[in-house]
Amino acid sequence: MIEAVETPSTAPLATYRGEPLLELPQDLYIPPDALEILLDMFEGPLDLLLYLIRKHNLDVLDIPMARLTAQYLEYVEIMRQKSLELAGDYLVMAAVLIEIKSRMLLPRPAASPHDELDPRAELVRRLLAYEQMKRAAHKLDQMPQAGRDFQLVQVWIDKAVAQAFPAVAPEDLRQAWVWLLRRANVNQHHRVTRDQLSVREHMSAILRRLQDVKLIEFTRLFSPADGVPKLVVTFLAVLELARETLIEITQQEPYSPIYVKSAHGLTVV
Amino acid sequence: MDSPSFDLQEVKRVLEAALLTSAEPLQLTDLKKLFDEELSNDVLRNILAELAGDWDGRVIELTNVASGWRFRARPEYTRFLDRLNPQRPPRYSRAVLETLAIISYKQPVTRGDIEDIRGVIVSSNIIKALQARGWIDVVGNREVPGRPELFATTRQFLDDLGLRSLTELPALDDLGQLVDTVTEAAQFNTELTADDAEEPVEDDVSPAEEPEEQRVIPTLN
Amino acid sequence: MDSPSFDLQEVKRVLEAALLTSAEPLQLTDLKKLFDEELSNDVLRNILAELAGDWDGRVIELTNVASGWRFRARPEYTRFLDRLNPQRPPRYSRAVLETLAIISYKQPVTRGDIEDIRGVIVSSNIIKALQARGWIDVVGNREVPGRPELFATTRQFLDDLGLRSLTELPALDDLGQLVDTVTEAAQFNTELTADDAEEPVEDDVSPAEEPEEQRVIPTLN
Repeated sequence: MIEAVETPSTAPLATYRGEPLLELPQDLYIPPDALEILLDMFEGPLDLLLYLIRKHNLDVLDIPMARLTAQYLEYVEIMRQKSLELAGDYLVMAAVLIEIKSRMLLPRPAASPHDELDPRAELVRRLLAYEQMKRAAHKLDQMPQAGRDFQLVQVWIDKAVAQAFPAVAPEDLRQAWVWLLRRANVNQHHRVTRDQLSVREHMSAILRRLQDVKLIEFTRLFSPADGVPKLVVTFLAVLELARETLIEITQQEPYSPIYVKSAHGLTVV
Repeated sequence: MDSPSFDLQEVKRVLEAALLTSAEPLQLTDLKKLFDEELSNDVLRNILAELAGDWDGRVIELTNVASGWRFRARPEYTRFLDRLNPQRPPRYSRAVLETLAIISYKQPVTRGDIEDIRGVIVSSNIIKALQARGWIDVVGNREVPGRPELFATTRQFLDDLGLRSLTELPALDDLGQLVDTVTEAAQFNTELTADDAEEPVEDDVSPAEEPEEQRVIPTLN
Repeated sequence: MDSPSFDLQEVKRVLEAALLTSAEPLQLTDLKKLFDEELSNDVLRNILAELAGDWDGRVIELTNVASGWRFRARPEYTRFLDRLNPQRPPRYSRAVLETLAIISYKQPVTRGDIEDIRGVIVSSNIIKALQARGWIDVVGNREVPGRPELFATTRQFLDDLGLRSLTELPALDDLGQLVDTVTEAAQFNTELTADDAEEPVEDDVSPAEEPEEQRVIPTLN
């Protein structure tokens, strides 16, 4: 292979043209139309060589290099005429073949006739390695494949029953606040402190009650059993709601019952 | 075509194979394509009915839905199969989380309040998504021009987050380093909530499962 | 879990429902998740074997592939089902198949390795087609100049071929045998030229039947 590269790529062609075509055996001749179809089937020079070897019942272990090379070059020449793109790989192989052929012509040293490595050995190794994979490819193709040779079972199942909602943990909300705070446009008056939770929770609760009943007696918002802290928070909630004009607190006269209305109810009525 | 030259059992098997492997429901017109022979709708329907009968009482059943026939797993197996693919729950976008955080910590708030804090328009999809989830609702209107709706979190929000009360939301005081919001008022209020935390939940929507708690019995509604 | 408190028939039905509805093969570990009870691998395997037996001779069959267990329609129905889905995976060209074979049997290999064996440049379209199919992927780089990518077959490749492991690939013809098969191969090539799709010659090398391991099986990544 390495020696082949050293051979000028123009050399095989020149050599080829120097050789008479008449040397080719008759059965190699293929009509040009058929050849075109045939060429598409070759996956490269190794494939073509294998074809030639098998077609002519040549012995892989004792390839007649002159004959094979001549036949190969004939195909390459036709390919060259048909498609220049193909030529690259094929020309390299042509060089290899010619190189092997010429080495075979050299007289062997009588000293070690058997130790001498056959110049064809590497080519044979490559041909067989390729043929092995070529056959493996064919076997793979014969295997049943999902989608092509058999279909997979896919039965419907209703999964809409429990649609997955995004999960939110309390910590996510705190994180969301951190994002908010980090943003430049956070205003000072939006400070949040622990207490406000409690007050604001009660504010919401009071508003909720007022949605259903438009009027609540002030004292009924409180339950003494709740303890002082809760009473204070509820009271703060009422005050805050009043301050935000979300509720209206009314008393007809001193010491009469105090009533709490939602501002909403007030305007509607 | 005159007499049924085809093997009905084989037709049934082919139909079964087609229905078991098809991702979509199959119409009668689809099913006819399976065969060289021309099968009438009646013949097909009879065979399908027979096939449905074969599967009666098994784990999947042959059903005829609007877009055609298909096998489906019986609903009682869904709970098992859900365990197989615990779909990783999707996550809310930052916009949704921020909106939810503002409503949680600042309630009741209007959309305008949220927009003031976030500095951007709050898409109505966000509000709708949170309402659809049952986590927020409208608790009133602020008496200003336009009477904007006031949003607050719901009982279900607390339940879903495993909280008994909003006071159990993560405290925000330790964010003082980020923005100096610490005032004396905050300090005062911290004391307030210290006791408050032990308090049972004030709930007007009473969950019946805590009988021993001396909770506030809703006196109204 | 001392004695099997669970109903084995119900376990089988749940397994059946799961396998019929799953788009992907299911491993034993997946199948265990279906149940509250802890089922041993042996128990599961026994039930799966029983289930496979129940389906024996019917239109679909339970198979065990690299990624687990799954149902598939028996190949003889494909010719009918193809009429419903005209676009099925193509038969690959020899160039693609040879590339795939080299990757399958010699993995991990670089593109250069493939080119050495095939004797031609491997077009990147071939690699891309096999990657797009999910049959090969890059498993690393060879630490030589240029750090070429090393390709290997995927689990999906095995799944799609109905194999549990690479050891189940058809055995390679050994080189000595190739030398002796001159006549046979000549015949093979002649048939090729005659555009014979059947190519029966190849089949006399019985796949996977040969007990002597005269090939190098790459361990599955």
